[in-house]
Amino acid sequence: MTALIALPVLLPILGAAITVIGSRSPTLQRVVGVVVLLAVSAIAVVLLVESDARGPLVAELGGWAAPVGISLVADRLSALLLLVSALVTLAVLVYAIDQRIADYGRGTVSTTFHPMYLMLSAGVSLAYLTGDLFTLFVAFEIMLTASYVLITRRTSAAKIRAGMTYVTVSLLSSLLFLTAIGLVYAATGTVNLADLAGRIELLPPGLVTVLGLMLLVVFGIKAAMVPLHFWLPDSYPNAPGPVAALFAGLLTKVGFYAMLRTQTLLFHREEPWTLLLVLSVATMLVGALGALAQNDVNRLLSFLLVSHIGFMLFGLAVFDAAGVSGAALYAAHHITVLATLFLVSGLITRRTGTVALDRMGGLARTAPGLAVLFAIPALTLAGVPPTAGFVAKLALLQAGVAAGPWTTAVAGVVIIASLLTLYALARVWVRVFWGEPKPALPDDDPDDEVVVGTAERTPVPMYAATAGLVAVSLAIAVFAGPLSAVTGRAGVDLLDREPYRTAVLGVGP
Amino acid sequence: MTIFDEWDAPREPWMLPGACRRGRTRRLLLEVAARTLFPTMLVFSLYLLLVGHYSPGGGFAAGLVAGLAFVLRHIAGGSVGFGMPVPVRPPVVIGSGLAIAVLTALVPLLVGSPALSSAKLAVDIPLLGPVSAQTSLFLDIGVYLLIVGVVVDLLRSLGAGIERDMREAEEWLP
Amino acid sequence: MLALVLAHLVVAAALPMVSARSRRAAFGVAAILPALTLAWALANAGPALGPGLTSTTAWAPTLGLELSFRLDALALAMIVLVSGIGAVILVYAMGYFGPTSEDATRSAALLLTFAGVMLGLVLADDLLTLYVFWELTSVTSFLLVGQSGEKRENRRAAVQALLVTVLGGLAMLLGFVLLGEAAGTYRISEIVAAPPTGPMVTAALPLILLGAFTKSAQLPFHPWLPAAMVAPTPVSAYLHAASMVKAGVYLVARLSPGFSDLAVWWVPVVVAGLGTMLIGGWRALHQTDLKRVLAFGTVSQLGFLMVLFGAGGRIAALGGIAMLLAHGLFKAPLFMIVGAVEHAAGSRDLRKLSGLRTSMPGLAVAAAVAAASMAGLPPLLGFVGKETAFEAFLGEGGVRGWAIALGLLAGSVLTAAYSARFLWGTFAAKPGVAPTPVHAPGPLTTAPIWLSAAAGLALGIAYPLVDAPAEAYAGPGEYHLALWHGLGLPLLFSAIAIGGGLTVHVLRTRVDRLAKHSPFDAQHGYEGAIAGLERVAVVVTGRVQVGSLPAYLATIIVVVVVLIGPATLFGGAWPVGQPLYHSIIQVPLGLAVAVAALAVVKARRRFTAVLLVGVIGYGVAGLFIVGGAPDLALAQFLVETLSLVAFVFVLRRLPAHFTEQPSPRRAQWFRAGLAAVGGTVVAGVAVVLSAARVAPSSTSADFIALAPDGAGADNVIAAILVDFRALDTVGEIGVLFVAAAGVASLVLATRYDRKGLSASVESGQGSPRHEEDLVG
Amino acid sequence: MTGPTTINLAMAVTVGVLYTAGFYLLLQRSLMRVLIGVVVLGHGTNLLLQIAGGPPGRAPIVGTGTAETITDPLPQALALTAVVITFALTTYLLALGYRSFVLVGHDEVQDDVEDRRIATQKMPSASLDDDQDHTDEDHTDEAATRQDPS
Repeated sequence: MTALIALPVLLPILGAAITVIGSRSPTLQRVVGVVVLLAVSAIAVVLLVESDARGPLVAELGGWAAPVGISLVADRLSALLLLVSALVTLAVLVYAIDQRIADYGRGTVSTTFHPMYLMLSAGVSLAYLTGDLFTLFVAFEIMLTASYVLITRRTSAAKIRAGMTYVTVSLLSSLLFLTAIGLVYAATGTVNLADLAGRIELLPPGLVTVLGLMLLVVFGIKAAMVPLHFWLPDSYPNAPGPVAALFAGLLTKVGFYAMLRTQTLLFHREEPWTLLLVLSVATMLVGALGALAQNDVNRLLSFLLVSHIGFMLFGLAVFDAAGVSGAALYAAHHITVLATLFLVSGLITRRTGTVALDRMGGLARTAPGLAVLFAIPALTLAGVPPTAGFVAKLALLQAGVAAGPWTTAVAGVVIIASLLTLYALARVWVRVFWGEPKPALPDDDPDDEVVVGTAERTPVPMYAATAGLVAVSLAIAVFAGPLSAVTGRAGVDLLDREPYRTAVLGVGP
Repeated sequence: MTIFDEWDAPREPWMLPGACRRGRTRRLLLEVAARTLFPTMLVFSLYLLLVGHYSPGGGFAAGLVAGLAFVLRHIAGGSVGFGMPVPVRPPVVIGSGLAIAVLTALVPLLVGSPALSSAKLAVDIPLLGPVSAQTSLFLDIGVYLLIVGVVVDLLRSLGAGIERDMREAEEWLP
Repeated sequence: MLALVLAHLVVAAALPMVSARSRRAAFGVAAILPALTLAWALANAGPALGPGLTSTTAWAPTLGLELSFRLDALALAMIVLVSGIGAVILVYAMGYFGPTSEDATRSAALLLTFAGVMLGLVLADDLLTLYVFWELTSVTSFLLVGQSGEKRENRRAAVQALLVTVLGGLAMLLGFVLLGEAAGTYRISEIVAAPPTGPMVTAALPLILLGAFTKSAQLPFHPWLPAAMVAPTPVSAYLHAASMVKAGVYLVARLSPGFSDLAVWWVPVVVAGLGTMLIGGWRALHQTDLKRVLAFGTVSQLGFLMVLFGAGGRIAALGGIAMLLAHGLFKAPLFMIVGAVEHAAGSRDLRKLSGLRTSMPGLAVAAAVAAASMAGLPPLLGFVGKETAFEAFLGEGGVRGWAIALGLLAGSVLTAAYSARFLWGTFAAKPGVAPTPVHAPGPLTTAPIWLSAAAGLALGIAYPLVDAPAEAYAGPGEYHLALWHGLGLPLLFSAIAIGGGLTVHVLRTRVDRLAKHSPFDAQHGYEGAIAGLERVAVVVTGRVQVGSLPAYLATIIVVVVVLIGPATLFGGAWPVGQPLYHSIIQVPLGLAVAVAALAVVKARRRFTAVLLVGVIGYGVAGLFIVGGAPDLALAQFLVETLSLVAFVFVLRRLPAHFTEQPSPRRAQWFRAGLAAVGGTVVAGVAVVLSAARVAPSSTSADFIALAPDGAGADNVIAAILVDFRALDTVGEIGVLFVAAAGVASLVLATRYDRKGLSASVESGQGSPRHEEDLVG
Repeated sequence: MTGPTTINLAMAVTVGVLYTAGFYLLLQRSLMRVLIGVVVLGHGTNLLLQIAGGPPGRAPIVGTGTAETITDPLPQALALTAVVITFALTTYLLALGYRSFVLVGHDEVQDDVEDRRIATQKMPSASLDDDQDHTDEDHTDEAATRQDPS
């Protein structure tokens, strides 16, 4: 069983190597990509089932027990997020492959897209699975560097600025992460998370706080927590549709996952975390208000993404089992729904030729299927029942209400942010799907990767991949019972910390 | 002060392969040096690769030394002498290096050991006698290949690629 | 019961296929399920009026989320409206939507969907189940009001309805969670049986009422309801008169038995209810669009129902059930009549309609019956309900009782007045207006109207049929619904209401003049709120999201400084006896690195800067050697050399100087200050933290011990890199792999030419060739 | 490795200066200076990582000393990995700067046009209340596209 744990990391890397070596054959590249991601999804299912039944699964790489070697740990939280991420990655890959076939022809080869895509997937898997702070850094670098390449690939002059913002901010955050690792090592002499959990308690409480804040900032940048979020709405919207979908779905959640993992494992608290509560309020409101101000549908979605990161931060800030499990459930649903919405936005843009809301209209009549594909994830994001978003939001509200008056007040902000989200999405609906149908606009930036105004050249698999993701998010709603039970147990374990440490270190501290 | 103002703002591009400041005469000395140093550095890099387990060195350092040998060759010979000794695209070298490293990691799974386990391999090679090596040497070889590939790829893009752009922009004629 | 609800949704999803063959048939098919539902409910009336019929399906038990249903007296009464009137209106829609109507396909499916979710709402015995269906009705209503979305007024009305009802709905959700957490259960029957108390409940109830008020168009949230009248008439009749708008009233009715004795519950309900009844009635008197007359009438009646259900007391509850049914049975036919008139006469403006009494006598009679019930004339159900309402509060007496009773009386006067206005406006022959030409409506249109109007009359006469569920809801007692309770104050009040109403109608021209001075307009309030929200959004976003990369990076550094700096100052201590250096060579090397670093900052030329960076790099490598890290130093030397080469490669094409427009001096000082503080904080934190270390490295000794035999390497660093932590190495070469591919794609594929034409590109605009050309 | 791990003052100052210079350069508008900032900052972090292991000692090669005199090897290994990763990122950013120069003729980081446009608005363009199309002047208003962090 533990042999499987390394595969979600190593298989995509191997796949990336193969797609480079065989870059002359586009068919090989596509097959390798899909097969690898299918395998990762299947492994993730096994890991989820097994870790739920038996507690955290640990692979000691090279046979070296922690803290000498690097341990990969699949517990409920990491396995669940791994599974959802793998499914999203797979669907987006299918979408991207067919978009490329439609736009450039079946025989077009690319030396970069497939390898980068698989490397990104490997980085994401490693980030979820690693039990080592430095390996987490390496995972982030794999993931982020691949994302840099994907976002700047074939950019036009108009969009290169977005890439620069993204890359520069991410680089600063990476260097701060490295700084944090240096500081952690200086103070404790270890980078193994489970080991660290014990050693950090030997420090004076004030210095523990320093380390906690440092890691909060580092992962806060990745997770787009206000006021560290600015880069996101300026960069994601300029990425090609599938890439933006992948980023929006995965990257911020990996950042949040790292925050969730480190804060619960290393910096135990008994009370709700006031600072993070405040930041979560700011994140929810700044994101939602930002969405209302936008005219570009992708920027609007990006701001909503930020806003809903605040929901997850709220769950973490409550800092009890209910809150943490709510945050985990929210993250799982959020990965699918944001990716879906960006894919739909890509389909919309292909049809209308623009991302500007005030220049489209009438798609409900001309593209009713697209209207359904938009409506379901939109309702999910707004948390309208009976969607997955509602279930996850309910979990957060319950946690907030149970934890005391202050967290109840923040739960009120969750409510307000939900309303603003709904308003923003209703406006998209009104602007895009209602109103008079308008003719497709010509491609205003023909240099870039995004081909628009080509509805007739949109192949069915692109819709199918999007519909598949919609189905995943509906499945999360239908199977909310078992899923929330899993996240519930995950939350208890995260707060308890002992199962993780015992599994990694062999003995309880 | 004028000297300080001028010295680092040359009127001609730097480090153009095979070009000297005035005219098209190759820099003989540099070229000879490169031709002599190139194989020496490659051998030295192999040495670093093999001793890495016992003293400073290892796949990284070895790969970088080999890479610098290619850099030297590029500067001396330019696109004319540029390239791998064998006709293979740099991305393939990189990919192969990565593949070797990952396979080294995966193979132990087939025999039931944890991923990335290493073991001591003892092989009796005729003439040389028994040779023993740690299997992690394969990882080092992968790293070595990959780094060489990366450096050559950088020469291809940042080196030859930019020179091509300059040629097309008519900023520089070889 | 879940199956019944789901059946609605499944059939609705399949309806478009029926529509494709015949649009009329789709409505007919859609009507079957609601009719069956009504039959099912009536067949189960016995258990419903007794212990109740329950069913529960688990969904997410960890969150207390289950789909729990219960058929009881209140639900039964609501099903009469939801499914009974629903079936009738769907039949009516067969005639209303023409066989070629483009809206029919969507409307049929959505109306049936709505019938399903509304059924789920009234059957729900769980707060969360109720919320699920509650929001679904909002969404369905949004789509039904918006229709094809091609008309601006439809869009605006749909969004307004959605936002207002969801605002309340979300507040209600928080209220439900508070209530559920306080009670330890979300099961409504259990909560009402043993109501929890405490501050959480006090906070929960107003939130829940907010949901009820917005849904049932109570003051000041009511404007969405008249605005929603842009929807097709069957939609208005069904959603915005008979069923959906009753959801708020229904919710109050559900929870009142548990909470009506709390002031936090009944005071807002009574105040909002009475206010709504009066405002709605008053506004109805000034409308010229018949649908809006009815819409404001609905607002008014919803206020009335709120008071009856929210004020508490058995008799009020009896009256509530009677009025609930009565309202559905008179308001639905009235709406359908407006639809029929509009189709027949081409207008629903009461200033343009004239003489329809003679041209459409059948409809006029039906309208008279329904309007009489609305006005509270015997022997109709509306009279029965109103009598009971007066009795409830007059019987209660005291300030509260009399105040409410008089308020209801005033509201009833207005009700009678607008009932008269409706009849007059629709059917009367008006002086100076030529009789409107009409063509007669078909039986599919008139039969549903007659059926529902007659039901109001029949149930008025056969009042025990209503009394049974009413008593089952309100509890046993002496007072019962009846047509004749003898002479008394309630009868007097009813008489005053009718008389007063007719008087007001007669004096309508004067009343109209008064209406010009309406001081308060909730619609403006809504629009102002939305505009304000958008303004805030733009202002906040414009200020926060400045779009400048240096600003973003500065923010990150500021956050680091602000969070880490003070925490370190308060949480740690500067080590005593910090050594100046560990090895004397560190001082000159460190100095060289520092000087080079400061010089880089001042460098104006790219090449200088790069050389200085090289100095730093080699200096750091030297520090690594001093620090006992030869492997690291070797790698650093080589990497630094390679970096220099790469830099120079790129610098060949860039201008010698940094091309940036000079920034203002103040900005530069700010940056310098921030950078200095940032650097100081990092260095300071590092010193403090390193001094706080209490235990040696957990792994150092292990590595040294294990390396020779375990990893077969004397060089511990090599052992770590390729064995102990080989995964890091794999990841690291992965990063190199990615970066090399990225560099190649950026430099070589500078411009992708989609059509595969390698047209030449201007200098400085990149290369026309694909990366693939170079690869191959 | 024994004794206090306390970082000595000389190294602390060196690290502090490297961070200061790196931060300052990061805040500039020229991508090349930002890049140099990243490199300088990278040197700072790598140095920090290495000195986090403790005071200098013997090279971590078995046989050169006892476990007490040998420096902690782990930070060195981590720093080595970090050095290579920083190098990879540097070359990538270098290529990005080059491409920016090729495409737009300079390597200066511009402000986001859409952000600046929103900052000059009074109401959202896609507000529900006005249906008429916007004129192009909103979209190309770049008058205020520069702003400093101060």
